[in-house]
Amino acid sequence: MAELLAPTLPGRARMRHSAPAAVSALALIAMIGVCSTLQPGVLSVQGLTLVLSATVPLVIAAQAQMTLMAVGDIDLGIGAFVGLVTVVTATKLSSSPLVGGLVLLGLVAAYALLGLLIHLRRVPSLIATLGASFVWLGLGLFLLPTPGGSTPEWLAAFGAWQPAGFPAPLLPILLVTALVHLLASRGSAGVRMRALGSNPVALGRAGLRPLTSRVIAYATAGGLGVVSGLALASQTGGGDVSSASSYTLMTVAAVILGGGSFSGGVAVPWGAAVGGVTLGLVSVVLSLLDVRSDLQSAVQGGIVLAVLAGRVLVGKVLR
Amino acid sequence: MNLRVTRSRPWIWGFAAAALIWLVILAISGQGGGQTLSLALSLAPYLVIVGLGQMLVVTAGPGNIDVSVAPVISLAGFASVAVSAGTGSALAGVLAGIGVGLVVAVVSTVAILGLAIPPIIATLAAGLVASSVTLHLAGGFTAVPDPGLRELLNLRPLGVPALAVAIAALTWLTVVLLRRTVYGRSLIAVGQNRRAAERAGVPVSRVIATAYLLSGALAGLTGALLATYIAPSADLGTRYLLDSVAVVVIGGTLISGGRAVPVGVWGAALFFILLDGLVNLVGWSTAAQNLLKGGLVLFVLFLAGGGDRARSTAPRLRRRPRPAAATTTTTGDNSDG
Amino acid sequence: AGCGSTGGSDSAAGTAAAGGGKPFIALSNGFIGNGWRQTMIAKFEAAAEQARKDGLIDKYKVVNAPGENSATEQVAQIKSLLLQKPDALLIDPSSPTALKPVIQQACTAGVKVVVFDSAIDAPCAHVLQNSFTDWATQAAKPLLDGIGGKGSVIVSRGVVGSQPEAEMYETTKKILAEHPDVKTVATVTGMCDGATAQKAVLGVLSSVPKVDGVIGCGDGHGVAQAFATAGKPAPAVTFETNGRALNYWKEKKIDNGSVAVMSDPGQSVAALWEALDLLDGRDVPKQLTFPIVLVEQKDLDAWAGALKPDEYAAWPWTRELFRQQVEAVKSGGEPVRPPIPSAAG
Amino acid sequence: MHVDNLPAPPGTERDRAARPPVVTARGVTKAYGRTRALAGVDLQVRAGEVLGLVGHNGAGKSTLMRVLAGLESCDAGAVLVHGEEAPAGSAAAFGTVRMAYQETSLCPDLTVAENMWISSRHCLPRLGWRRAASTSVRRRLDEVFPGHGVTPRDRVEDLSLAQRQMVEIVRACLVDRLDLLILDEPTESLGPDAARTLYAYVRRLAEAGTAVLLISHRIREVLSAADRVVVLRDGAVTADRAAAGMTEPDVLTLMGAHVAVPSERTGTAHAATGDGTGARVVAELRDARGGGLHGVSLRIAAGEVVGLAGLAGQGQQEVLERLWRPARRDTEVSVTRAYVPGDRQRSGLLPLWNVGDNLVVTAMRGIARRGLRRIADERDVVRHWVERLAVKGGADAGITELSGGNQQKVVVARAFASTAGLVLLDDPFRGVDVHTKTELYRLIREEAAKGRSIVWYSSENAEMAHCDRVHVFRAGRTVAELAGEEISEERIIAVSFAESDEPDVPKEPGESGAPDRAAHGRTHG
Ligand SMILES: Nc1ncnc2c1ncn2[C@@H]1O[C@H](COP(=O)(O)OP(=O)(O)OP(=O)(O)O)[C@@H](O)[C@H]1O
Ligand SMILES: Nc1ncnc2c1ncn2[C@@H]1O[C@H](COP(=O)(O)OP(=O)(O)OP(=O)(O)O)[C@@H](O)[C@H]1O
Ligand SMILES: [Mg+2]
Ligand SMILES: [Mg+2]
Repeated sequence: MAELLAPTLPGRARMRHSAPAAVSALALIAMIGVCSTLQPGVLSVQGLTLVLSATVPLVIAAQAQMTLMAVGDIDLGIGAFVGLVTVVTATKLSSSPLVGGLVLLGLVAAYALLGLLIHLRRVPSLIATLGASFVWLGLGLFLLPTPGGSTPEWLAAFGAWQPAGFPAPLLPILLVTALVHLLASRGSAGVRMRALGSNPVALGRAGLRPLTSRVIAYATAGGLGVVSGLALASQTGGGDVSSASSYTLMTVAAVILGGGSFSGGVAVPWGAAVGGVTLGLVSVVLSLLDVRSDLQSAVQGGIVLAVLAGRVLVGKVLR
Repeated sequence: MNLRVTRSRPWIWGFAAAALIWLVILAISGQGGGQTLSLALSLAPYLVIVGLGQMLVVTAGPGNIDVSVAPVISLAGFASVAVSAGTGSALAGVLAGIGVGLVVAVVSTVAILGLAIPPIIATLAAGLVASSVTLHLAGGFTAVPDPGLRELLNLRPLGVPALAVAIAALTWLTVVLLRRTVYGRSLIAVGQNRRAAERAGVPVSRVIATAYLLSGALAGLTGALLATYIAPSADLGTRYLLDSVAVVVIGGTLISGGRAVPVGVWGAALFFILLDGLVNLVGWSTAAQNLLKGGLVLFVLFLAGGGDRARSTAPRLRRRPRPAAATTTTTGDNSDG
Repeated sequence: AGCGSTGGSDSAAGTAAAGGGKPFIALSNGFIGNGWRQTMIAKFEAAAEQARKDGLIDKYKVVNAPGENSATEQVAQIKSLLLQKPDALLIDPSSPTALKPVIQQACTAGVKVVVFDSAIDAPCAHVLQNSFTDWATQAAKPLLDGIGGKGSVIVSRGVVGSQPEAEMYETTKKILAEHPDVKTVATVTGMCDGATAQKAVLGVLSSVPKVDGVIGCGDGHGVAQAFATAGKPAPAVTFETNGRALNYWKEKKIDNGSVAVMSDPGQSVAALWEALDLLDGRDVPKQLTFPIVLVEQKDLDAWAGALKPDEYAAWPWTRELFRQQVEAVKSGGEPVRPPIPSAAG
Repeated sequence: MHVDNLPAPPGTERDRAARPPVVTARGVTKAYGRTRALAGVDLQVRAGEVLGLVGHNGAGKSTLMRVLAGLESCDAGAVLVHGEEAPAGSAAAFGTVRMAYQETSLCPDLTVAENMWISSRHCLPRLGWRRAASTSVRRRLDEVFPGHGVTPRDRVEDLSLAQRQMVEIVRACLVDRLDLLILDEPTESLGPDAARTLYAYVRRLAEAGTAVLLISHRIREVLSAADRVVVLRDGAVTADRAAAGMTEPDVLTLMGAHVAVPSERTGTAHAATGDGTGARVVAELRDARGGGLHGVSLRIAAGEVVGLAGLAGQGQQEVLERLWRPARRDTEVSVTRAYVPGDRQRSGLLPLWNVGDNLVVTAMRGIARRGLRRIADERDVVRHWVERLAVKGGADAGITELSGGNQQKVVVARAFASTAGLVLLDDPFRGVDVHTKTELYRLIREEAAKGRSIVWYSSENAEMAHCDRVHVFRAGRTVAELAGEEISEERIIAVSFAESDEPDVPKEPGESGAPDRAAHGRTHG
């Protein structure tokens, strides 16, 4: 959103780049509008807290996906990974913060290692992360064969936190997105990552190792995955390795809705946040609208198509 | 294993892994090696059919993927069983399944080519619509699969499943399609460099649309056969989404497009099916199953390695060229011209 | 309808009661992708529609989480359902833990919560479920008797990793331990789903000796077909309770100790009655265990005739039957056996 | 900002030969498989001199540059920087050697400033680097290419080809200390103005003591800009002369024995006169407007070679686009078409295929029967064209293994191997050596003589001499139509620059100058 509100008058090219996120933002506003006409309570602080809270882990996971898509990779294991983090949170972290913290760090390291191997062995990230998703799932089931456990008190307290006059879920969404924006869009690490997605040869010629960029990106994605898992655990109060399995494709869709692309090179943290909230709200709209059970998934698909089609139309107009 | 050989014959890895698993099964159970293979061959064709369709889509270039195969299989299952029970003709049922696949593919194709929506999202959305229809159909469903066709699917003269032979022939046809027809060459050209193919006079949109339609039709065929072989159900296809992508890539097809390896789909499909058999035989927990499956996929993947960094990283919409020999040298001029 | 819910100050029930006087019932279902869940929803919708016509409720709403049994989606949907202030919320959860906080939230908002089909560790909710021990016992015992208490069996486990499956597998192991002459030659993961079980069994069939029975959790149709594919005689299996499997069983004239056993999709209807009773202020135990659906050879023809292929056998709970069953649970007596429905619907 | 610090001028000494060598190659050899790219090269680049390096395609120039810049190691011999042996890849040793790559080494999705950070991060502050990079790149661009129209916040993707080349060159210059600047074919996509200011800057750099190594196939430019000319031939230095006193034919002779000097008018027997009265008209544009065109009319007769000239980005490529995909009513094409893209990496090569497959992909459609390929016939076509154009490596070589010039031959052959009646050439000979060019010019004339029509856009005005008729473009319209003897480089330049006496050229905001070219770059570049 900061991009959209940039003080300088945006040029045509610049507008073209931020148009997708703008369309998604419009869709988001439209959806909130629909929700609040159907259910006026939505616009209250409590209502916003209710409808937004479920989108927090999704938005953070979308940031992880966005980071990898910026280097031109794609992560088909993020859903299982977030699930694994909830499991670790509900078992190790609650029994011993030190051990739990170390395990979570280890998971981030595992992500970095995955990036390292993907780079060195020159394998497609799509299939490598797909393979890794089985590993995350297996580890999760190994730690906690049946969903359960309990999250540490402080985390549960955060999940239940309801400040007056301010929808609590907005805080982590804005905070994480701003951080990712600083890292991936403003900072030099972000330049390295996007350069890798854009033109790895240029990166190598400048004496920067593409390997480092990729590992940084994967470590960042792993870190964001951990945060997403913590956020999810704070809301579900326990661990369940398959609780976030839908995130895998949802996060990809969120990044696309936010203006990202599969070809790498662009980082769209605010767009991904908007896309994530939009997608998260689709199920809210569905439950507010009286849609027949068997039509609900069609409506969901239709909304996604409509938003993207709108984005394409705007893009055509700006061209 | 000689790396040079595996580089030029990328399908070897799938078969090698399948053979390895088969030997392990043989060592553990100490019996029925031939029958293990025979039963694996009676399950593999379903995965191969949908895999071939997925392979064509993946070959069409970076970013192309069909994630609607799972809902299409489920939907085609119901549709084909309903039609074959209604008309009394198994053939009509199979054709109905294929038709359903085509219809869903038309939706995806319009979204991809007409609205320029990224394929993964377009097919996801088309799949959601398909699963709505599936749920609708499943509600009052009364038909039962055609017993004649089921017999046919279970036919195993001399221990070789008839379906496997038929699908082997289909695979061979796919090879011919890719090597000997103008369409196949056009598809591979589009997959390598869409812009260049367009400038070379290839009708790019038509070629890509055809790939999605073929994938839809093949997924529909899978659904029709699978519903007869097992039974129509709303989650009949669920498992086939990830597996279809995985077998394509393990089979040696480039995920970034431009190289299709139909034979490899068989090797990878056999690998997956034998692996499931092994895991069930040993009675490992689900945790161990998943760890083993993921570990083996990663192991094979990292051992086999990839080609060019520039070409192998994930789906890319080739908006611009990556210098072909990026890692070693700089070839050509004005790559960003 | 009374104003039983006195919990919340400005609670949902209070508003609704003040408005129409009749309650608003919402059902959140975590997954709609299989026949059992579809039957469950269909039974609920039919019963709720009838209840609305009978003037028992003001309106009802069913929300199914899209996709693959996604807890996160269901949490989101329950949260938005809460905004609509239902008087009672029925939940078929996608995860036994993930919904705990949101259920707590619902209770705090004064909504009566009834969780069915699966236990959940939320003290404020009422739970209505089938006994998984019964299920596993009914799946194994008749089958082992049918094969004469000796021979080889394959165990086809359900959704490994789920709480019910763990309970069922424990029971199965215990029963198998009581049959020392029965040898378990393989344990496969059939996910209580015919298609998965068919492939899983096919995968091991060549590597095991003669199999006399397959102890499963409602996946017998697929298992029987796997044996047919391998050209082996069908063993004793535990069929699904849907029309397709029962008709297959009936037509193939299988008589070897096979049974059909599954949990009851009619639980959703029972949960509706429970919610209404709770709103009426009646005393209902926090934990209710309802009978599973067991189809034995003798009932086969009746059930097979009454069910569509994709429809699962469900007990037709009426409010009367529900209250009888509650009494039975309270007194520890024999569970009520509702009549076998006569025609599809 | 310290980035902008130029080394101090090394006194007033004029004797360049006496200056210390910056980089020295000593007996450098380099082989790729069986190809000997460099066969013992000895070369000294001294401070403050401009050294021109010329040679045919595949002579080893690019390879030598990569070795001199420390990007690649050599098999034998050594590279010395400031007299000390430097291992390849050592950032410390090669830190003051910078290279502007022929194909630009920029990240298209990143902004100009971010690209500067990537290559010049050592001399940018850790905090606030964005601002520092912006200021210095803007200042340097203003200095080297006045009127460049680039802002540091622009994404490279949105820049025109020429602007990208400018940024690439400036990128190479932004460094604390610059001892050697290597420019690999820097002016291939620059306009004459930009080229002139670039060479002026190169002179200033040299005055200040920086060595500049200039590679170009434009011999005249090299002769005018360089102090010394080195000729590379088959991986070895065959001549090393002072530039003063040398003429273009001299250099061409040194490069390869029998290179025919492209005269201004090689075509002696031009086919139709081209006014459309004689031969059959195969394509026509009638007052075409929109999409960057402001009323263009042209007719192409069978067997005619029609040139589209003018400064880069004035609507020539839009005309080609119209002819390639005639969607609007104002365009009429009655024959099949083939297209030769100039940007071969992006729009030409199918990188996984070999030469033969690449060559025949267009012709395949015509050869096939009912959708089935006829392999034997295809093979004949491939053999014919590989021989006719003497594609190095043969039909079975991987396309990416070929040098740029040979790749371009394949792309050109692809179009002519088809049965297309109208062949569209989109500036296809950029960076192609003189020898190859001459062959391809002959090919074009031969094919035209067989009755094919050719529409040829070129950024090199001298090439237009091979056309029967030339339309000179300016701001989306034809400002002159030259035919026969009228076609000359001087004349074309005169017409394209006749700005002052063209008051009615529509100058809509955002449609002229740099932004126009930016838009153009999106669709074509
Ligand atoms: N990476 C490589 N792999 C294999 N062979 C190579 C490689 N790079 C260069 N060569 C070989 O080295 C020779 C010289 O190539 P080089 O690129 O240096 O020529 P050049 O003088 O730059 O040509 P041009 O004028 O076309 O730019 C070529 O004939 C080629 O066969
Ligand atoms: N990746 C590679 N593998 C094998 N050979 C290569 C490779 N890259 C380049 N070459 C060889 O290097 C030679 C020169 O390549 P390069 O691209 O530098 O040509 P060039 O000299 O720049 O040509 P031009 O002036 O026409 O652009 C070619 O002849 C080619 O055979
Ligand atoms: Mg070169
Ligand atoms: Mg070159």
